[in-house]
Amino acid sequence: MPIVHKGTVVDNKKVGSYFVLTATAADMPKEFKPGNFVAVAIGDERSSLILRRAFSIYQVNDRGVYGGTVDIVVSPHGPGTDYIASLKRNDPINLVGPLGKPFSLPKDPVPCVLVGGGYGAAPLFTLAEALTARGCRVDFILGASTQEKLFGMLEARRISTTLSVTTDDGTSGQMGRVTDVLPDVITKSNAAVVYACGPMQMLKAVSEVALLHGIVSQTSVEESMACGIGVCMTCVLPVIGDDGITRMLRSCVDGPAFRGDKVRWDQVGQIPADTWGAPSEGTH
Amino acid sequence: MPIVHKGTVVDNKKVGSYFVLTATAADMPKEFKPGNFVAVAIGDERSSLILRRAFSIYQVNDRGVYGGTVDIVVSPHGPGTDYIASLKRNDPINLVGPLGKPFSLPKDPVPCVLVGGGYGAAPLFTLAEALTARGCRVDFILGASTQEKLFGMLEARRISTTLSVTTDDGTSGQMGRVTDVLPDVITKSNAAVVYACGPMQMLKAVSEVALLHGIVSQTSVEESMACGIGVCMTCVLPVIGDDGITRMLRSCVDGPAFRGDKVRWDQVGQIPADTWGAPSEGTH
Amino acid sequence: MKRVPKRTSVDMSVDLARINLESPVFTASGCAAAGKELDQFIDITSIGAVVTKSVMLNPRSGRATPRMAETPSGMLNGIGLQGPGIDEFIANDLSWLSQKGAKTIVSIAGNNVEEFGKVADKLRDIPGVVGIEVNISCPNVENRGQVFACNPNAAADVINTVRRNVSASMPLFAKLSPDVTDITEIARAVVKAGADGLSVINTLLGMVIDIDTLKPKLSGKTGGLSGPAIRPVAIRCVYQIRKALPEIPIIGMGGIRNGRDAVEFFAAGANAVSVGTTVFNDPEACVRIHDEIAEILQEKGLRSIRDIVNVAHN
Amino acid sequence: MKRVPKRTSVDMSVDLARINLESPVFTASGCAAAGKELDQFIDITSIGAVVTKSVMLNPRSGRATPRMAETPSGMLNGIGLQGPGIDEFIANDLSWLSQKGAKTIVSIAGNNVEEFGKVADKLRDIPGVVGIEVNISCPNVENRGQVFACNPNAAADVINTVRRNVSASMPLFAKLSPDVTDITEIARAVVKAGADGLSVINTLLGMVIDIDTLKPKLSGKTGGLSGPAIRPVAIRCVYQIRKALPEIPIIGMGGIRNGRDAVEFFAAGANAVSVGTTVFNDPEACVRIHDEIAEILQEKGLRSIRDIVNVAHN
Ligand SMILES: Cc1cc2nc3c(=O)[nH]c(=O)nc-3n(C[C@H](O)[C@H](O)[C@H](O)COP(=O)(O)OP(=O)(O)OC[C@H]3O[C@@H](n4cnc5c(N)ncnc54)[C@H](O)[C@@H]3O)c2cc1C
Ligand SMILES: Cc1cc2nc3c(=O)[nH]c(=O)nc-3n(C[C@H](O)[C@H](O)[C@H](O)COP(=O)(O)OP(=O)(O)OC[C@H]3O[C@@H](n4cnc5c(N)ncnc54)[C@H](O)[C@@H]3O)c2cc1C
Ligand SMILES: Cc1cc2nc3c(=O)[nH]c(=O)nc-3n(C[C@H](O)[C@H](O)[C@H](O)COP(=O)(O)O)c2cc1C
Ligand SMILES: Cc1cc2nc3c(=O)[nH]c(=O)nc-3n(C[C@H](O)[C@H](O)[C@H](O)COP(=O)(O)O)c2cc1C
Ligand code: FES
Ligand code: FES
Repeated sequence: MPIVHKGTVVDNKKVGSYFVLTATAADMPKEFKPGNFVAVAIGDERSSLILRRAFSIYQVNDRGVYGGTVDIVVSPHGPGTDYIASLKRNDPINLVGPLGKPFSLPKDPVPCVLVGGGYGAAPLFTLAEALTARGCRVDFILGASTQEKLFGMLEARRISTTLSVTTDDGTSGQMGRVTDVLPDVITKSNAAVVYACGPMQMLKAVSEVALLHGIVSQTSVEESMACGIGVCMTCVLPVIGDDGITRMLRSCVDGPAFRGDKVRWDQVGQIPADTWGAPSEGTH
Repeated sequence: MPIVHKGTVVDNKKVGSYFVLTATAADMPKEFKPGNFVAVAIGDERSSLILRRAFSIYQVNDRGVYGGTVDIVVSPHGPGTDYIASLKRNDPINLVGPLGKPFSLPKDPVPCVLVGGGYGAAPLFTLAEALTARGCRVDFILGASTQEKLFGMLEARRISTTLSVTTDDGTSGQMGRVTDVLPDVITKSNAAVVYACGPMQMLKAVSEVALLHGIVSQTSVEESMACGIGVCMTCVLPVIGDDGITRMLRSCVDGPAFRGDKVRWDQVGQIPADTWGAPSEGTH
Repeated sequence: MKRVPKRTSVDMSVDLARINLESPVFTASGCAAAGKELDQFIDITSIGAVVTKSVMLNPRSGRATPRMAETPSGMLNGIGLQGPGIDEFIANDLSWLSQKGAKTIVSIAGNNVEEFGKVADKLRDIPGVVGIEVNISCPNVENRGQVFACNPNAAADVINTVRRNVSASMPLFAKLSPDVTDITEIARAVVKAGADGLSVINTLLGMVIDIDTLKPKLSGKTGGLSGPAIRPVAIRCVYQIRKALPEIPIIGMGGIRNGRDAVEFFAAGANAVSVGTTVFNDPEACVRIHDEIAEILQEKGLRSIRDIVNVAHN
Repeated sequence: MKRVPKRTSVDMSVDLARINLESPVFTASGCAAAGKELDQFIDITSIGAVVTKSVMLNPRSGRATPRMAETPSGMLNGIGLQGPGIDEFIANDLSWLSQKGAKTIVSIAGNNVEEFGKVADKLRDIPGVVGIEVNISCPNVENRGQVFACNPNAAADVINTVRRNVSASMPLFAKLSPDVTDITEIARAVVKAGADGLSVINTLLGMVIDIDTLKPKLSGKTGGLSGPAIRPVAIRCVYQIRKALPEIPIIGMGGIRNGRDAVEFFAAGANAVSVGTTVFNDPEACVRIHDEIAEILQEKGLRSIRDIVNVAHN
């Protein structure tokens, strides 16, 4: 069960373009599953920013001197993320979590490819551990626009069978997109599942590649969220259910991980006409 | 001329119930006169508190390693003052100043009594220096509800001929009010002017005592301010002009120091019926 | 681990249009779904009532995203009343709530007057439903999308119809929009039409322009402004309505962030309060605010929440 | 030391109801007095125009204190139009402004329709006055204190009367209140009555209860809500009016804190902007915001402020 953690910043260090922030969060490690996220409050009651910001959980630790802690990877680019990046050791931090449905893990020890775009890599390392623990082979692909925005290369190399890297500008690894190398990695590793987290365009492209290869994809989406706990309905996207019907699902509680072939990528941001309850003449 | 200072906190230390905060403020020392105040912003653009808070200038220093600095004495009791009390060395602080009309100084080297209630003592020390420099004898009275809320006892003793202290609860000095000892100090020092800063009730009582003794009083008032620079008209109180007409004057630019006998103390918070432009039937 | 109110010697119970509730703090419609998600953080049966997301006759997909924009001390939303429709709502959400033992105020909406009646009719004899909040701040598709709550006749029509479709004993709250020249005029009209109480206020119509695209940020262009930013407007509306209608039960809402804010509402004339946007910031807010109100009353030496209602008018 | 706009290659000049101004950023009435105090911080002649505090026929003491309360991302004020009266205003304030070379838009107010006319009449042939803003968001003492701006006929009456009392070439801006059911109805009425442009918006009616006394905090009980909190409402009003009246010059205001906020107003349809409450936070705000707008335009590769006006409608 998620709870409200009135924690403290243990550490906040710059790593490339990002900040890796460690905060105390008592029981989070026990409750955590790979793919969960936390929602961080931006300041106290004096703050004019009242909505929390969502961050994938990068790591949890329950053996440290601080009791349970949680790590997130923050890309500063707006008022909320800039604030979090500015936090210092011992500053108070309020976070709610763990939130969201975790990644689904395969029942059998099948090979898996993990694809992370930018800070989208963050949730994949604990996932890799869980998969490895089940005997799955793990291959990693990390991509970003430029070298500074790659996250976790060393760690990915350590915990995976192979690591492939792409950057849009060629400053690290192969110049290009993750989907340029994905087919090859799937083929070589004989992957049965692709896990992906990153920008929506990337997730869409990854799902298409997975579909072409006839394998399952799990994509962790990023939709603008107001509450993060399922009560506001701002974070929806069109997803096809097991009954074949498209519904506007909440990415915070029905996701953020969805099966790639179930998300109607071309119509994210829209209401497909055949969506359950879609507007018909004169009713919306 | 007042300017906007984007400064830094040099120091912020607890003194009794108060915090004495030192901030960099380049040219403030050159512009400063005793009785001026500064208006401090509460946080940055993320803050939901958009109005500045006013603080008497306690000290200025232009010889320090930080260039010009200014000291204020803060009594934390609300969102804005709590924020300022929480500031730490090197935190940014934005202040506008010096603001307000300074205290009027006597032309001749006459004895003066300085009465400070609580943090109201803050502007009196630089005033005492200026008076002493003109050859005035200075006697100090400090009062507060309790010992912790007395400010500047040691300093007052050092720079004055006599220091009298009162507290409501008798935890320091004489139990009672500043006006219990004021008549005696006036008489003994043969004072020609009383300067006072503190709660409105105290200022009223001090003016009355001064009036009884036929001497001048200068009172530095504290009215709720939205702008501090004279443009909003929130900080007004009824003051009798040289022409005998009562007007609603702005305490931020026409004050904060007013002649005690000119302020209509009983009607602060009201519009006396004979005020210039006061509502008459059917016009307000 | 679920937060419940602290014990207090202050009597926090309220009597609101024939309903007796243990706490004066409710959720706000659309900010707590149907209570299930919040029940992870607070014991949903320990708050005054769960006011559910406005439900319509048929399932609704809601609007395209983006559906929200953050604003200074507030937010803009344009969800478009996404929901399962009244039948599925009764089958799933209400049955869960009643099984839990929660007190539920069901918020209903409609595209036209008739639809409001149909939705209300379905709610007869459903256990756990202690009241109905009629969200008239939605557009009337039969009248060029004019919002019911912005016209006294349209507002009264809706309340009249709902009244005729529910049992006489079912408490009805009309939820008013602040986007009118004279909110007391609408208040009087709906009370005359049969509302037992008023919910004050719904969101203010607002817009945010996306600085990158230079187009309205929400897919629906305009949206509803909520959060602490609007509190002074909400307090003013409650105060005005209380003055115009000294006896009508009022559920106050709009920007309540803590117990002090809630106390402002009670003093202005509210008999109970709903907490909306703040729940997004603090999922425990309804219980925390209950506790904070009790503390403030205690500090003031008051024994009952009812001692503070309307005091700003004296 | 006084701040002046930075040099920029962007054309920041605007043409507003026959006035040509070098900057689209003005002060807001009541938030800059008559410019003198701000001239310590910024060169008052370097901004688009100084919009002065609403002046009435006779001297006014204004309301008793407290006159303000801080609110989340905003403030409530109830000053009660304290001022020297039109004669003293002309003799002192306007003569100072014109001697400085500032462009002045004089805001006027009245207790009844006739008084508006008298005040306007006094402003004939005063140097430096480039326009008159008619503050119709004040109560009509002859009609139970109903605010002129809340009724299309009363609003039109005022504008009509003012129009007849000024030269035909004097640009008139009617300042509208957001506290109405349909702001476009009022906008149309005042334009028909002779307004050359619209100032959008005045404050929202609000109230704050003092938590200690449990009474309204302002001596006037209600007051006007301003600041960033109301920006989404202001943007919506500007957008709606622009849509209804594609050609009318609009001065947009309400919660502008930085250049991005101002750009939202231009995109929604404003031709110029006024900065009010933010000046209390930053006395240099008008110049700073001018600079920030120019920077944003430059980043977007735009050459003129006029290129961004209305773009949210395309
Ligand atoms: C499940 C999930 C996991 C995420 N993980 C990470 C992560 O590990 N590292 C990281 O740097 N970022 C992550 N993000 C994105 C991060 O939440 C946004 O970048 C952040 O909310 C933007 O806040 P801002 O104030 O800096 O920017 P602004 O764009 O100014 O935000 C304005 C408002 O929009 C909302 N918003 C804007 N963009 C997003 C978004 N992409 N997702 C959710 N809300 C948004 C914010 O909550 C805020 O209310 C994640 C988002 C989601 C949904
Ligand atoms: C000329 C002057 C000099 C002052 N000097 C000092 C000083 O040396 N030390 C000190 O501790 N305090 C001083 N004050 C008082 C200080 O400004 C207030 O205590 C402070 O503004 C309260 O802010 P808050 O957020 O903590 O409290 P709140 O009461 O929550 O403030 C709410 C709002 O009211 C305004 N406000 C409330 N009380 C006052 C007040 N008394 N004066 C001005 N604005 C007010 C604030 O600006 C704010 O907008 C001085 C005030 C004035 C006018
Ligand atoms: C995301 C969101 C969805 C809402 N949905 C509804 C709704 O379905 N029905 C309704 O009557 N009010 C709805 N509201 C309005 C709230 O119930 C409440 O009246 C308003 O937000 C003011 O309260 P607050 O400032 O505490 O949020 C919604 C508000 C928000 C923020
Ligand atoms: C203290 C104060 C006084 C004001 N006085 C006037 C006034 O005299 N005439 C007027 O038309 N508007 C007046 N206003 C309204 C502003 O001009 C402006 O329309 C409103 O505050 C919204 O802009 P802002 O959010 O930038 O302040 C006043 C606003 C404030 C805060
Ligand atoms: S963010 Fe509120 S429902 Fe998903
Ligand atoms: S505080 Fe604004 S005029 Fe004095």
